[in-house]
Parts: sequence; C-alpha cells; structure tokens
Amino acid sequence: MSRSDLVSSAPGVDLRKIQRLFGTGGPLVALVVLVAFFSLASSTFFTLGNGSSLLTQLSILLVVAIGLTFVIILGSLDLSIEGVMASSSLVFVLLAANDRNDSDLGFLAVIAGVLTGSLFGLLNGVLHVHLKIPSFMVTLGTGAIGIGIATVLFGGRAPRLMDDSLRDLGFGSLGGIPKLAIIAVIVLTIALLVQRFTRVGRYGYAIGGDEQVMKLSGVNINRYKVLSFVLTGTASGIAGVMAALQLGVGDVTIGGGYLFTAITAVVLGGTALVGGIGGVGRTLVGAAIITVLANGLILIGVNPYVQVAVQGLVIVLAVAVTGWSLRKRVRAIK
Amino acid sequence: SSASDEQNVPGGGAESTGEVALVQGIRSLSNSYHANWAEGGDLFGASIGQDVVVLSDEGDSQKQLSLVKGLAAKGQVFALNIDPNTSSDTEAIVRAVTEAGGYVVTQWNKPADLNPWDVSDNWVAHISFDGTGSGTEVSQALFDDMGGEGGIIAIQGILDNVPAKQRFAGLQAALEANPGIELLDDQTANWSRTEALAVTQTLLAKHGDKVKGVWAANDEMALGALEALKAAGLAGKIPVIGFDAVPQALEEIQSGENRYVATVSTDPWWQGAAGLSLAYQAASGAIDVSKLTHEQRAFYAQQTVVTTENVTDFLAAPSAEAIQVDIDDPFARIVSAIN
Amino acid sequence: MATRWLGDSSLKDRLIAALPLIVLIALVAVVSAQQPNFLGMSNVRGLLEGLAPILLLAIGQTFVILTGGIDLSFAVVSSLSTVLLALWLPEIGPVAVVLVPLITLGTGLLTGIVVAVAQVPSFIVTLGAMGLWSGVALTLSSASTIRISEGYQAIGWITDMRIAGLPVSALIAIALAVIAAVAFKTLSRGRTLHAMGLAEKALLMSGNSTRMIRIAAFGMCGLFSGLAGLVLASSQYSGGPTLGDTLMLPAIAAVVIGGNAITGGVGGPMKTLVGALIIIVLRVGLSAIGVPAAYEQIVYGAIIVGAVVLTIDRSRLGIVK
Amino acid sequence: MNDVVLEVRNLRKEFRGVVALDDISFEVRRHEVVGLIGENGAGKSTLLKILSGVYQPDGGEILRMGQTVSFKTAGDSAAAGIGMVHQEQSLVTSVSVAENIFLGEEGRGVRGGVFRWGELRRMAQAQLDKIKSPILPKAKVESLTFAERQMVELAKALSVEERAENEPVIVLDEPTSVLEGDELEVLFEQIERLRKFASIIFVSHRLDEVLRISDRVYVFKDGQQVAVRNRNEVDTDELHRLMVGRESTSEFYHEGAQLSVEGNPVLLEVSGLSKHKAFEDVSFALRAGEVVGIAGVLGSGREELSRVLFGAEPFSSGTIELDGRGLPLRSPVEAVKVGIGYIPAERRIEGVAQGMSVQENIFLADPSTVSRGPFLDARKAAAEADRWVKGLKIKTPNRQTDVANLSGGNQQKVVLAKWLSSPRLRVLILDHPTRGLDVGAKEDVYRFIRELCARGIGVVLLADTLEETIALSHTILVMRDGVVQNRFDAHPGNKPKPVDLVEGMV
Ligand SMILES: Nc1ncnc2c1ncn2[C@@H]1O[C@H](COP(=O)(O)OP(=O)(O)OP(=O)(O)O)[C@@H](O)[C@H]1O
Ligand SMILES: Nc1ncnc2c1ncn2[C@@H]1O[C@H](COP(=O)(O)OP(=O)(O)OP(=O)(O)O)[C@@H](O)[C@H]1O
Ligand SMILES: [Mg+2]
Ligand SMILES: [Mg+2]
Repeated sequence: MSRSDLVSSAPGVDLRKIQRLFGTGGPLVALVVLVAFFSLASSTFFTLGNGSSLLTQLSILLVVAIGLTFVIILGSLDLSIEGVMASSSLVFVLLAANDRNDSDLGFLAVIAGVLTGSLFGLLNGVLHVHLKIPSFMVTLGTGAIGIGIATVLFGGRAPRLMDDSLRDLGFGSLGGIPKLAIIAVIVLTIALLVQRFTRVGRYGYAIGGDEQVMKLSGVNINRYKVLSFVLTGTASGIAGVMAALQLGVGDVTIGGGYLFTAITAVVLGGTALVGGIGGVGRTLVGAAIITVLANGLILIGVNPYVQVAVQGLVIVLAVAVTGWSLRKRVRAIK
Repeated sequence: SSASDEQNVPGGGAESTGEVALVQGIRSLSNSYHANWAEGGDLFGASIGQDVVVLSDEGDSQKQLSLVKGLAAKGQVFALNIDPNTSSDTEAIVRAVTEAGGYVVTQWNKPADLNPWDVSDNWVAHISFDGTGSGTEVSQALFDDMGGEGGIIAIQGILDNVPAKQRFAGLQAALEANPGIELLDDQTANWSRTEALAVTQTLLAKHGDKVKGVWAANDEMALGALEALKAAGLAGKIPVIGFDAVPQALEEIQSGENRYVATVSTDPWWQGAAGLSLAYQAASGAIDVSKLTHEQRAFYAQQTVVTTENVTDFLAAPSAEAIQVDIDDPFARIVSAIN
Repeated sequence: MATRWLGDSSLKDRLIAALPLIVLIALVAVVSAQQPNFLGMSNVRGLLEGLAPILLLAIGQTFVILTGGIDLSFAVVSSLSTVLLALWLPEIGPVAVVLVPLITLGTGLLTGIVVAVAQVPSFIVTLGAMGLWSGVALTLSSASTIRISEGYQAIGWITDMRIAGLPVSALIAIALAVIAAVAFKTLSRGRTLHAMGLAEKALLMSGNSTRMIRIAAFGMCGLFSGLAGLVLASSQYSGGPTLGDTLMLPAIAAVVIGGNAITGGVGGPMKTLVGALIIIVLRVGLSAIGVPAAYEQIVYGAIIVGAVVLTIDRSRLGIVK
Repeated sequence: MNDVVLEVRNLRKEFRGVVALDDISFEVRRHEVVGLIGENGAGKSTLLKILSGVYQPDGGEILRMGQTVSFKTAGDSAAAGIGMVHQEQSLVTSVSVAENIFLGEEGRGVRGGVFRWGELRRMAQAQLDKIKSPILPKAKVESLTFAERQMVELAKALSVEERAENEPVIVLDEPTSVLEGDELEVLFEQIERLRKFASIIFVSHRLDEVLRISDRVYVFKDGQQVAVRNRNEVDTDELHRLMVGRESTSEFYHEGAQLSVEGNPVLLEVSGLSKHKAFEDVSFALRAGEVVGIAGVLGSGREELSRVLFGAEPFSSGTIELDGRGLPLRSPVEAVKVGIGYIPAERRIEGVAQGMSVQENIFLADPSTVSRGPFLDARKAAAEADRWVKGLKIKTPNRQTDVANLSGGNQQKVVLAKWLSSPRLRVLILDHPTRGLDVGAKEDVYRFIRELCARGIGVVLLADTLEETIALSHTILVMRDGVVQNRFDAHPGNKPKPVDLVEGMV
C-alpha cells in the first residue's frame, strides 16, 4: 500500500527517469511493437533511406505536437494550429527572397514567421484567459482568422521561397540526418528543459491538475496560462516556417491535417486531455507511433481506404491495451 | 416575392428587379486554380459592366448548398457558375437553383446518370473535361520523356472524386499502350502537397532506383513530389507530371531544370468566364435553354497538355479581348457530349 | 434583504441564460438590415433545410459533451449512414430507413463500451472510430458517390414535405431537441448526464452505473448521427463516403456557442438549438451581406469569438478550460 | 495595542443571498493560540479565507501589525506572513510533495525562473522533518493517503515561518479532523513549538482539543461573534452551550438508545476477506441493527476494507455475503442495488456532487421515493428535500443551492441525507461520518445512527475518535497492518476502555 512504495521509491533511478520522460511504458511498448512488426513485414522499413524519410516526416509533426502539449497539460486545447501555420508560412516566405515581391530579409524572415505564431498564441491566451472563453472556441475562431489572413496574403498564387540557403534547410541534410529533423530535435530539447525547469512548465502541470487549488496558493495563474499558449503558438509558427522551407512555398493549406494528427500524437503519448498529466517526452513517442504507422502501412502496400481504418484501430488498441492494467473502479474518464 | 417562389416560375423573380446577379461558386480563393477561375469570372463581369459575387464554401458541401439557397434571398434572378464540391452535391444544388428561379452552369462533378434536361431549364448546362483522355495524353508525355522504359509511382487525388478517377483511368490506358513502363505503386495524397511529399519519400525508400518517373493527379501533389525528389537529390533526374496547370508548375515546365515534363490546362480563366457567360445568357433570355442540344447542355470542353513547346500561352491571365470570343460563344470549346 | 439578493441574482441568471438567443437575434437583425429578403419565406426555408443536419448532429453530440466526453466520429458516422442508405434503399426499400439509424446507434454504443470498459479517453477512441468508419464507408462505396434513384421516395419526403411552408426535416429536428430537453427536466434521473460531467466519481459512489450512462450517451450520439444521415442523403439525393464529414466542427461549435460547457455538466438541447441557429446564420449571412470571399474567414472567426464571449455562462462554468 | 499582530474590524461577507459573516471583530495577539469554534456554517472558514486572500470582504477592515491591509490574492496574504491549512484539502495531486509545499513561493528553490530540484527537495525535506513525516519530497501527492496529504498541508503551512519577515500567523482550519493518535500529538508539539515565535488560529469541532491548546477561544454563531473566552474561564460544557445555544445533553452518544442485537439475523457476513497489499483474512458478521466499529491507525487497512465492502475496490480472496447470498460486487453499482451505502472520507470528490443542487444530491442514490414511474414528482421531491434539510439542520439558503457552496460540515450532512433517504438501505458503511461536523451535528448523527439500528439497518463504522467507536459500536474490531488484532464486545454495560483498544492498534 501507498506508505511502503513511498519509502521505497528512492532507488531504480534510471527506469524512473525514462518513465518520467516517456511516460508509463505503455505507448513506448506500442511503438517498439510497431517498429518490430514493420521491420519484419517490409524489407525496406529498416533501411537508411526510409530512416531519413521517417525523420523528415516526423520532424514537423513533432514540433507542432510538442507545442500543443503545453496547452493540453493545462487541460485546454489549441485548434488554431493549421491557421497559424498557414499565416506564418506566408509571412515568412513573403518577407524572405520570393517570387512575389523583392523583399529579402533572409533569417529575419524566419524570425518574423515564428513571431507570427507567437502573436497568435498571445491572442489565444489573452482572449481565453481574460474573456474567460473556452480555449476550444477561441482557437476555433482564431484558426479561421489565421486561414483568412493567409488567404489574403496568398492573393491567388502561392509565393515561392527563392532564398537557396534557407531552402537548403528544407531538404538538405547533415551527415545523413535531415536538417529539418535537427531543428526538431533542438525544439524538443528546449521544450523538455522549459517543461522541467521553468515556472511555465511546472505550473502548467499544477494548473491542469487542479486550478481551484492553484488559486488558493496565490500563483498568478493567468500569466502562466497565457505563456503556455504563446509557447504553443510559437511552436506552430516554427512548424509553419519548417513546412514552407520543406515545400519551398508559403501556402494556405500548408498546415492541412496537422491539427488532428498532432492532438492524436499528444494524447497517444500519454498526456491527458483533462490536464495535469503528461509531457513533451511522451509526445515524442506518440508522434513517432503515428509516423511509423503511416509510413509502414504504405511500405507493406495496404490499400489506401483500409489504411485510414487500420490507423484508427491501431490507435485505439494501442491506448486500450497498454492502459488495461491501469483501469480503476472509481475513476472519472472523460 | 414569396408568392413567386411558391409556384416556381423559372425566372419568377425576374419581375422584382431587372438586373441579373452574377455569382461564382468555388471552393476558396486559397488555391490558385480557383483564384484564376474567379479572375475569369471578373473578366466577364467587366465585359458587361457588372460586379461578380464569389461564394467560397471552403470545401464544405453543406455550406455550399446553404450559400446557393441563400441566393434566393436577393429576390433577384441570378446566373450561377459553380464547381460543386462533390458529385453528390450537384443534384441538390441544381434543384435549389431551379426552385429559386435562377440559372446555373455546373462544372466538373455530376452523377453520371443525372442530366440537365432531366431536371429543368434552370440547369443550363454541365461542363466537364475528359480526364481519361488528357490523362492518357499527359501520361504518354511522361513515358516518352522516360524513353518508354522503367517504373513509375502514381500519386492519386481524393479517392471519391470523379476527375481523380478519370485521370488515373487515363494513366492505366497509357500503361496498356506502353508495355515498357511498370506502375510500381499508387497511393493517395488527397490533392495535398504536404502529403504528396511524405508519400513520395516513402515510395522512393520502398522502390529505390526502380523509380524512373513520378505521376501525380494534380500539380499541387506533383510539386510536393518534386520537393521529395530534391531532398533525395533526384530532382532533374526523374521526370514528373501533373494536372491543372497551376502557375508554379508552368514555371517549372518553362525553366525545365527539374524535368517537370508536362501538365494539363483546363484553362480556369475560360471556365470562369465562359461558364458564367453561358448562365448569364440563359438568365437574360439571350439563349433559350429549351432549344439547346443535349451536347450543348452536357459537354466535355477542350483542355491542353502543356509542355515546354506551348507553356508560354498559359502563364498569364488572358486579355479582355482574348477572352471576349469565348464570352460571346461559350460553346466554342465543345469537344464532345458527355457519355 | 436576503430575498432582494435572490431576486437580483436569479434575474441576472435569466439574463445570462438568454444571451445566446439575444446574440442570434442581433445577428439576424444585422443581416436582414443589409438583406431585406433574408427573412423571406424562401430564404428561411433554405436556412432551415441547412439547419436540420447540423442540429441533429449537434443534439447527439450534446449528450456526450454533457458527460464531459466528446465524439469526434459522429460526422463520419453520418456519412457512413448515407452510404448504407444508398446501398440498401434499392434493395430493401423503406426498411433501410429504420435499419440505418439502428446501425449507427450500434456504432455509438460500441464506442461507449470501449470508452467505459477500457477506460480510454473518448477523444482517442472516437478519433480512432473516425478513421475506422470512414475507411468502411470508402470501401463499401468503393470511394464514390452513389446516386439514390430507386427507393428514393422512402426518404424523399424528408426534403420535399413541408408544414406551413417549412421543411419537415428541420421541424422534426427541432421537435427532437425539445423532447430531449423536456426529458432532462421531467425524468427522475434526467440530470444524470449533467452529474456525469460535474462529478462522475460521486455519481458512481452513489450507485449509478456511470458505465451504462456513458454507453447510453454515446449510443444517442450515434442514433442522431444516423438521423442526420437520413436528412443528408435525402437532400443530396445520394450517399457519399465523405458527405457529412465537413459538418464536424460546425456541429461541435454549435453545441459550445449555444452555451453548453465543453467540459461537461452544464447545458442542454435548447442551448444547442440556439447555437445551431447561430452557426447557420453565420455560414450564409456573411456572404449575404456581401463580405468579400477573401475576408470571409477572418470575419467568421472574429464573430465566432465575439459570439462566445457573450453566450458562455461563466457563473455556471466555474473553471474555464 | 501594538501587541496585536492581526485584527479584523466589522468584517462582513455575503454570498448572493447568504450572509456568511456579519460585523465580525476578531484579534490575534503576539504568540498566542486563538481557538475558533462554531456550528457548521457559522462562518469560520469564510473568515479564514478572507484572511488568506481567497475571498474579498464586503465590508470592514483587516489590520496587520496595526496597518490596514487588503489581500487581493492568496499571494498577498502569504507575503504578509499568513500561512493557511484549508479545511478542504488544497494540494495539487498531480505534482510532487516538494512542489506543493512551496507552490508559488519557491524562494531559493527557483533561481532566475529555473527550478533547482535538489535545493527544492532539501527545503521540502526540512519542512517534513519538522513534523517527523516519512513522506518523500519527490513523491507525487496522488500516491498519498488522505491523512498523509493532511500532513503535507501542515508542512506547507509551517513553511510560512521561514517566509514571514516577522510575527508569522499560521491558520489551521480543522487540521485535526482527519488526524489520529500519533499525528495529533505531532501537530500539538508543532503548535507548542510555533507559539514561541508565531501566532496561531486554530479551528476545530473537538472542544477538548480547542481548550487544551488555545489561550483564547472565539465562538461564532450564524456569522456573528457571540463570545470570547480565556481558556481558564471556560469548560467544554460552557463552550458547547455558547455554540449550540443549549446545554450539551448529559448523554452525548445516546448510549442508552443502544439496543441489544442478540438473536437478530445476520445481514452481512464477511469471511476470509483479503486484498493484496491492504488487508488479510478479515472475517466478521454484521447483524441487523448492529454497529460494528473498526479501529486502527493509518495503514491498518480499515479504509481499504470499507471501500471493498462497497465494491469500490476489488478484493483478492474471501467472500462477502448479504442474507447468506454471495455478492459479486464488481462496482459500487451492485453494492447500492442490494442496499449497501457508503459515506466516503473523500467528501469533496466522492461524497457530494459539486455543481449539483442540495436536492439533486439528496436523491442521487435513490430517487424512487420521489418518482412517479420514470418521472420526477417535482412537488414531492421539493417537500422531501426540505424535510431532510430541516431534519438534519443543513444550513443552506435553499434546496436549489449548489452543494459546493455549503460549508464543509453541511456538505457532509447532505451526503448522509443521500443514504438515509433511500428505503432500500440495509447496510451503511461510514468512513469518518462526523468528520468536520460541529458537536450539535455530531449528536444528530449519533441519534440517526441509533435510529438506523432501530430500523434494523447494519452499520460498519470507521469513527473519528476511539470514544466515538466505543460509544456507538456493539462490536469492535481492532486492525493493525491489515490484520484483525482484537475483537471487543461493546454492548451497553461492558464497553472497553480506549487503552484496551490502543494496545492492539500500535
Ligand atoms: N456499472 C459500472 N459503472 C462504472 N464502473 C464500473 C461499472 N461496472 C464495472 N465498473 C468498473 O470498470 C472496470 C472494468 O469493468 P469489469 O467488468 O472488468 O470490472 P472488474 O471485473 O471488477 O475489473 P477487473 O477484472 O479489473 O477486476 C472495473 O474496474 C469495474 O470496477
Ligand atoms: N462560495 C460560497 N458561495 C455561497 N455561499 C457560501 C460560500 N462559502 C460559504 N458559503 C456559506 O457561508 C456560510 C459560512 O460557511 P463557512 O464555510 O464559513 O462555515 P464554517 O464555519 O467553516 O462551517 P464548517 O464548520 O462546516 O466548516 C455557510 O452558510 C455557507 O453555506
Ligand atoms: Mg469550515
Ligand atoms: Mg473483469
């Protein structure tokens, strides 16, 4: 019973560290199983070529999902991701060397693109916190606004990114590792540190865990909520820029499909939508599962219609099976 | 006006106000194909000195239908030139227009067994493009560029979309004619650049250097595939083709550096201008719909395979004069009756 | 003096409760000012025809959202049901009209069972279900639209029949909303769904089968998705594997914008009805008053946020997530 | 009068319609322990929440060291050196003990916005050592038992002493309600230590405790301050009279009303019941009208046992029989179906359904009495609800009030009403039923327990105090480390002494 495992919780550090980082084994196991399965089922799955394509396909999703983790830990949601990515990709491309206008801000354009995301995050946070609107609705609205702004900037024709040094970030690679993946890893590391060592990170857990109680402790909740949304927005901004680097254009539909995939990645990793539990590390696992699944199903040549169905089933099974032993009799599920 | 729409006299609303409202129905202005289509409509509007309303449904069938129904509110006869979201929407749209006493020209999507003359004179015509034919043609261009030898991968559009299917059918027809070419794999990327990039990467990893050509059901996806090729250092080594003639594809074809071999142009400006003109002429009584032939009311229009030879003709919007001929005779580009 | 306070507060409560309605009226007023015929018979009819499927989906979703869960698969299920109709109407005729909603009831119950027994968050389960059912729909229809001609009359009335010039589809949907609302009020366990959303553990510890309640809620959502499917198939004269998919976010938005708490426990079908009306007016209104297409999304987004600012009843929501 | 470290004058607080505090004046002097007593709903917690910046007063002023102050947030008040243990637990269960203790006030634990975990843990350890608690700073609060959490709350409050620049004031709202034996002693030791340099406000419904450690005692009634007494000039009886307004009945536990259960049929038969890592081979029989009291300290396994009997947790072996028929008990659902009721210790989450009205809570378990067919008989429900509110003296504006707005004790009464209102009830399991109830209410509960017995209902009781256990039970099981050590027959006449039980407990 509880007392005993309390006292005995000192040793076995390594395993605990891994758990704290990637969550309670479950999803990790699911990932390993999938990788094992596909490696057997397809000769090409475990090749260098596929390895690097897995990395590229993972990187942008990972960045989006990492950002999303911060608001989901609060128990909130950010549906504006696709709109934000659209806007930031266009802002970025239109400010860098492009075939629409003669601006050429180079790396400053990248910053501008990312900041566009941060601004959306700030807007989301402020509206949500100070007008007390559920994040779900705020971000549904701002998402539309993001698409709208992008549509106006787009002006009927996707502007192309002409800055070769930037383009190289998109498809270049460093020692076999795609540069996009390297960016993603950097984002991941920063996010891990922020979540473990800063107030935004830590209070995020507490706010998501029990906001009422958090109020009693006199912490300025609003500030940290807004900050979390800014983090999410910024990540979406980065993702928008990454996508533009990868595709060589700024586009309204550039974020298409990332929203639900990212939410799935986060929750699949083991971050609870009700808030309080989870973390960026777990999101890595979740995103990896999704990427491996999509890639693997194509490799073993599953019929496209069936792919959607299989993905759906595997996601549910992964969570249900790995969580089966954790079931409790008295429990709020949501 | 409610009296007039109870018993729906075609053009019943006409009495209320003289002028015919001009309306374009497109998915959204956020893709260059439909943007150009809208541009074409404006050219027509300008030619008769009238503004054109653009309804964009953001790919939401129900919204599109509500918008069309909303047109009745203006209590004014309208001429609608619309690209139904999917073929399941077409019938509902044309019936709604009929009830409102407007006039509509639909393009691209319609159920095979439903024809304008079965519904009403308010459904002026349906214009489409024989994806199978152009599909065969453009695929041939790809195969020729490959020297008639080697394997290709095909990236499909949204699976329940008619043009997507025709285009793929075209590819298969071309494969029949070219035994030297092998279709290694086909996958959908839902018309999306991003998805196409991922799919191509995966298929390249799967089939390695057996891949000698990339076939994509539209330019968006072809351009996505091209980025995948760039990343793999294969751009310029492996030829690519697409459909729709979006500006960036045309530029790629023109520059030629990345071996973007060909695309197919349905001339969105024409679709916007001629389609709207046809609906307008019906609404204003210039043409009597009941006297039109079946071929005139459901036809495949011209489309062109764009390669380095002819690319320059498609780079920019046509001039007002250039398009006037099509405005005057919307039927000028009939290729054949549908089915 | 205490009574005075009570008087005030309850008045304030009533005002807050009425806000969604006020927003709706304001929107309609603005639009019809620009567009006099907006409230004309033909247009109202158009609006209501558009309302029916969204409202049906939204009512179904309300059951689940009240329990604090969410069903993301509901729109896809309605698409699936149109495909089933298109395939079966020619074969078994009117029977299909009964059978299909029963089947979607089944899919809903299935979702509920997985959520309740395996204790997996509904968001994940229904996300999976979304993929599964749309896969099934694509396969059954071999990814194409199936036109319904033979046997159409079995569902045709849904679109054609009118009462006092108003489409019966919408009237039925509204009636169902009212019935559900009355049930919540008058049944002795009518507030159980709310209790689920507010205090699931306390509910279970009082001997209520939270498991059964959850399963039932998802079942209702499935059933209503099927009904929405009937309306869609009827108004589209066909079944299509993605026919209703795009209604997912609008329908969820309708629930929340009407003043239901996305976190559960607060709200009801009448709020949903108002929310659905707001969404419908927005979808058509913007272009009706001549907002240029390029700017429509921006305005739409802004109004959504603006509307929710007013419609959310914060005093009952407690913590806003 | 610079001897006063904290003072409130003419404080007033209304909650839409309810006057919680009415013209309260109250002072705390340097290094004294001030006791604060009053019936449930008297306004104690409200006052303390105002002092800790959770609520804003509607009138009156607060003076700290003679200066008028206003606490907009809990932060302000903490900064002014006021630390609080809330009545309802106020820990974030999803984060570690260390983080909870210093939530928002990490001090050296956070440098330049960066958490220094080692430091934070050391700081937390220091606080925990003060109360000799074995709890690890890194442990997640959700892994702690209810009472262990209470100790963390205490450690959290004690941490104020370092924070406050001078004259810290430590506010304890019913800290003892969940503590027993050793923990209680630890708490009192701490208070003794603290009083050397701090002032303490101490709320409890156990008058003997209050008298034992307070220098002065304030008595609240219906939001007003009705009396202040120095320790040496009152006794518990007088406090009781001041508080309840009548003499404490000579015979508090109604022992006289305890009927013999000889020959009554056995209702509940538990044999060889074991739950892995919780308790082992527990057997007992509960007769109609009998009260079986289970005594034991934390970790004795009695809490788990009570939850298993209600189906809220699975058990590994053994049988539970009702009327000689085995029960599946796969969840509380089956338990309630056969007429077993349970009053949990976790009132806030498992007891009341917060957000639902008092009436809805009362009929949450069994609306049958107020239904006509599947429909609610609104008029009857209203009448019944009012009857319960009156009968249990539940202090609430009306039956429609959100139960979350009731005072702690009154919430407990609502939970009680939920079970009492069910005609199905055969067995009632009480886990600290009088926790947080004022003496008057306690007395009512005892009376109700007697009435239940008279109705032939069996009661399993996990009481607050040994006295309670002894007085109310017919039979007493004493548990230690999950094993039943002793059994006592406690029929009227041959009641055991507390010491007899204690030796089996520790
Ligand atoms: N009606 C109900 N309402 C809410 N929760 C329930 C209900 N019935 C069972 N549960 C709980 O849901 C979980 C899964 O249900 P199951 O039927 O497997 O119970 P169980 O057999 O006790 O579980 P286990 O086999 O893990 O002991 C169990 O923990 C059970 O206690
Ligand atoms: N947030 C609130 N909203 C409305 N009424 C409240 C609120 N908090 C307290 N009250 C009311 O104020 C009165 C005083 O409550 P309070 O919690 O101070 O009582 P208490 O003395 O602490 O009682 P107990 O001993 O049971 O804890 C009660 O009638 C309660 O119903
Ligand atoms: Mg209190
Ligand atoms: Mg079982």
